[in-house]
Amino acid sequence: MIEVIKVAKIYPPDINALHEISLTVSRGEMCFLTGKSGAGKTTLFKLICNMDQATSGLIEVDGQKMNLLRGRKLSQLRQKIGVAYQDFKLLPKRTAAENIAVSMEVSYKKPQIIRDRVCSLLDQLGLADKYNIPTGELSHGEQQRVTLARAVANFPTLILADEPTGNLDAVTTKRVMRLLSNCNKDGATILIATHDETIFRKSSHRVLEITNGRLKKMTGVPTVP
Amino acid sequence: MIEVIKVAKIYPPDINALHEISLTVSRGEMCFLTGKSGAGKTTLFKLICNMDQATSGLIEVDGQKMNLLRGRKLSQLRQKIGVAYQDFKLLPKRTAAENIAVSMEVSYKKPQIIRDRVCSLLDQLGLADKYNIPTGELSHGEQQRVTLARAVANFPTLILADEPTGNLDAVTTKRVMRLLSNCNKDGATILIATHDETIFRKSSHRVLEITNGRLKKMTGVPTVP
Amino acid sequence: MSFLFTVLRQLGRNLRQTWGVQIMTLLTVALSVLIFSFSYLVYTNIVHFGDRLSENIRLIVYLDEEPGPELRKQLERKILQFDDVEEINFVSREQAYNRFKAQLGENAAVLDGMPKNFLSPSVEVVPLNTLTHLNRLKDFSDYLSKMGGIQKVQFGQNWVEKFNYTSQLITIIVIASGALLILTTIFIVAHTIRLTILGRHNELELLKLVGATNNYIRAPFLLEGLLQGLLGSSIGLGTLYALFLWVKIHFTTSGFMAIFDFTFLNPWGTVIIILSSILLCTIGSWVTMQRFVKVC
Amino acid sequence: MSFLFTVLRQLGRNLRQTWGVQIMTLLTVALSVLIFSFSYLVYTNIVHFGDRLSENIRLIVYLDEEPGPELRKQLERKILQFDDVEEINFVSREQAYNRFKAQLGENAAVLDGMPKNFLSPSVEVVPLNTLTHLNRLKDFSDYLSKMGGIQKVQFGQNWVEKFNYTSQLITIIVIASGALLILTTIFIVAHTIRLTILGRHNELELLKLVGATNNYIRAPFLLEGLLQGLLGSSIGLGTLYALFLWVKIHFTTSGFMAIFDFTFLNPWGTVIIILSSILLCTIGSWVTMQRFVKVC
Ligand SMILES: Nc1ncnc2c1ncn2[C@@H]1O[C@H](COP(=O)(O)OP(=O)(O)OP(=O)(O)O)[C@@H](O)[C@H]1O
Ligand SMILES: Nc1ncnc2c1ncn2[C@@H]1O[C@H](COP(=O)(O)OP(=O)(O)OP(=O)(O)O)[C@@H](O)[C@H]1O
Ligand SMILES: [Mg+2]
Ligand SMILES: [Mg+2]
Repeated sequence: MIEVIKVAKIYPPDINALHEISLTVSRGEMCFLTGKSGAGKTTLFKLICNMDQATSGLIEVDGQKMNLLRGRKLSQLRQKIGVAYQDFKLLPKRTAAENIAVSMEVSYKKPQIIRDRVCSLLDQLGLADKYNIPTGELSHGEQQRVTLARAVANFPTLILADEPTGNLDAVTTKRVMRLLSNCNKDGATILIATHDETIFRKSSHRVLEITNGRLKKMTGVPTVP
Repeated sequence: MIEVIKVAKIYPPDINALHEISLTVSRGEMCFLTGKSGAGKTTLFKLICNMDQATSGLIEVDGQKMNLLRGRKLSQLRQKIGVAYQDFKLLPKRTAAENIAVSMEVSYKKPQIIRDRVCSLLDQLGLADKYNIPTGELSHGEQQRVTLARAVANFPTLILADEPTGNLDAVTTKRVMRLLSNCNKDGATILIATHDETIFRKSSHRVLEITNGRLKKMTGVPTVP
Repeated sequence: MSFLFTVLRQLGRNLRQTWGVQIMTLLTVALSVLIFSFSYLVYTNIVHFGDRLSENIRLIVYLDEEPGPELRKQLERKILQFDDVEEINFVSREQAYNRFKAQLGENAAVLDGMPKNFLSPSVEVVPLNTLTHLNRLKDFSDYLSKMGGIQKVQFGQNWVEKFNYTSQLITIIVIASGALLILTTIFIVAHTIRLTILGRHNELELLKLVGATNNYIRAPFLLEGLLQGLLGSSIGLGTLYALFLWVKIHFTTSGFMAIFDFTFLNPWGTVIIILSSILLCTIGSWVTMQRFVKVC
Repeated sequence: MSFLFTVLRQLGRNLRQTWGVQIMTLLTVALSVLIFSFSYLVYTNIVHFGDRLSENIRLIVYLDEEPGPELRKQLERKILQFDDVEEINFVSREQAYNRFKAQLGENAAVLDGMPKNFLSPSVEVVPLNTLTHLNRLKDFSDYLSKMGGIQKVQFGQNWVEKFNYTSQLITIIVIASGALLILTTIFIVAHTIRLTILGRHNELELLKLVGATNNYIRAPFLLEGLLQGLLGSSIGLGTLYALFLWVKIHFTTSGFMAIFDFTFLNPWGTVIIILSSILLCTIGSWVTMQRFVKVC
């Protein structure tokens, strides 16, 4: 699903965020990315979902070279990638439901289908009573869950979750992980960046560690359910 | 230092974020606040630093009634309260140093003193090389640390840290906690809202738990060094 | 179908959410259009007024001899060679004498005993009643005086010259202020739209990241610009019309200004103003959008 | 001292960081001032031009009898009772005859054998050369014709009436467009400043939370508004002056328009425009700031 080949990213003027990273994630795999703060996790995610261009190297997602995609093709690929951003990128004046719906509206889903999906997601994440509340008035942890809901709403084939549980307590974390596991079971490839050891320590999934922009350690083997 | 007496907060239309909470934090104490996501931790902080007004009840900080403060008096009190906001509130186009300096400039500190303090703080938080980088270009964890640095820069007598380690790995978390402990040793009263059990499980400080807007459980006894 | 539906829904949401700024932008557009069309209206009315003032202007060409039918034809042809005219009247010696007598009125007695032919015969040329033609009056007079058999050419020299200068001045003022106003209007409307869109760049960026096509992102904003242009210019023109009616009723009926006979912009002018403000707002939105969309 | 230093430092940072928007706002202010002062300049020049055009206007009061020194004094007194005038000339029968003869020119022969006193004696009244006085010419003439010993009163009836109407029209236009321009300028400048400050409300909020006093927050923004007003109006007026010089050089030297003798705004007008645009920008900033500051 994801092929990262010798990718480097240098932010101007000379901040070397990634040094020639190579990485393969197969279709349907779930895998964790960890590393110190500032190691380069978010940068790698940004390159994979084409928010930013790599300085050198090649990234392929779903068989398509990211640096060559433009226009309609790029939009279509993006609709299949769900990203839960570390800084949320929610629209604070829109309600939680509208924020989640955005990712489904761009692929012209029917309003009825959107409504059902949104309700089901809010329910699974314990936010059923926040349906009609502007996200600007939610607590930080609630916003984080809305972000995740938006990422998975459109049944993407690839989900990138950047620190999805940073502001969540243990109970809520479990709910979030259950949702992600379910998505994984439905066939989505999932990449989770996290500092929270509790969520990957006992799992059987692969864990990648980035240190100072280099892929250093991998524990576990690729597992495809 | 902080007296919270039967404080309730109802967000319009009828979101009952806090139900008649009472709480005392003595001068020089360090204490943790925990609770599920959406329990009301941030709301309590907002009331204490006068970002928002309580619906009923009384809050006193440093002997002054918060709901009566206006103008210059309020500004002076705020200069003595350092808050690390959960959503950071950094100015993304200003450099890390400028962001930290803001809280010292408002009390007309000398430029030289400001520079020294900023350098020392960035150093303690492992951000020495980010002095001149706009905070918009920092990683999330780095932004979180800059926020904390801004909160403690002006030697406040009260520090409110809302989830200061949500995006940080274990090593960096230790650095942050060491900085807060030092501030506490210098006499600052500190209140930390957090989900991360590892940072308060082994400590001897008081831990308050909020559930659904009610103060439910307190472990440990007030400790003043 | 679903595209149209989505665009309209998006538009509805945007308007609902940002109505404050929208109304301010609308007012800006309306005021700009108002000012612009106001100055245009003043211009057309001044031109119109000038036309009426100049209705009495005529060139009088004094001839050496009473012209025979042959000479008359020839003169007419020569005059028409230079410029189209409204009217050509031949005034014989006798007609001139009668007019002079009528002008003297009570003192007509002084003419008693004078021969009836002591005044020269003449041709009255009434030029076409428009500014451009009037501006050439001086040249016309020079041209005529160089023809054969002409004694001298006379016209309200002084008045026409002053009128001429005034109309030149007005033309310069109108061109300068028109250019200035167009520039300002474009700049301010574009700037306002830009600030409004910049205030929503988070939303645009998110839509892009979530996989919206460029058209999906742009269409609602372009529609918004279109609505702004349409409503803004309509409001501006409507206000102008109300003002116009007010002035017309208050001043035309009070007698002394009846001479003015104000006219409003013709329908074409109105349509053109509306269309160009729509175009302007839409282009303003488009250009600003490009900044966001191109970074895809 | 340290307050001033901090405010200036803050101002410097703001300007450095938001120079793009600042320049756009500056341009908006400059263009608004330019348009406004342009129309004002046009107005003053039209008034000036009108004064010059009307220099030759005079009332001619025909008398029944040649007035003796006693009657002259009496007439003068009566005329001055109504209005101040520029000049009063008495024209005797003989002077009138000579003038008429000169006017007839070649045809003067017709007067041979006429008695030199067939024309009436008259008084020429040259009114004060300003618009208000000219507008009362009709009343003046009515007043004079009701005095004893007066045959009739004549003045460039037609021309003066047209001039009158024109000046009334111009006054209406200037008042209407002045009001419109002031309204628009204030609105647009305030709106622009508002959008600019709104775009930075995060910063304002943070400063408040961190314990900045209201003055600490406001001062740099007010200074910014002041600078905007000062620079913007200076640029606008500067551009206007450049335009003015260009027009003056291009048109005055080319002969035919030498009559116009353009004048620029007087120093006081300039100062007043600059001061009021400073005031406007500062108040615009102030009002917008209140929204943020009051929520302390
Ligand atoms: N836009 C940018 N411009 C310049 N430098 C950047 C930019 N974004 C990130 N960096 C730098 O690149 C490095 C890696 O950043 P990245 O955001 O990938 O870290 P991260 O692993 O996500 O950290 P965290 O866990 O704190 O989110 C950091 O040193 C950061 O300062
Ligand atoms: N401005 C607001 N308007 C309306 N409701 C709000 C507002 N801010 C918070 N709330 C609601 O009040 C409750 C408590 O919010 P608060 O931010 O205090 O939670 P928290 O304990 O900080 O949670 P987290 O750990 O997720 O940050 C939540 O249900 C939230 O939706
Ligand atoms: Mg990150
Ligand atoms: Mg919170």
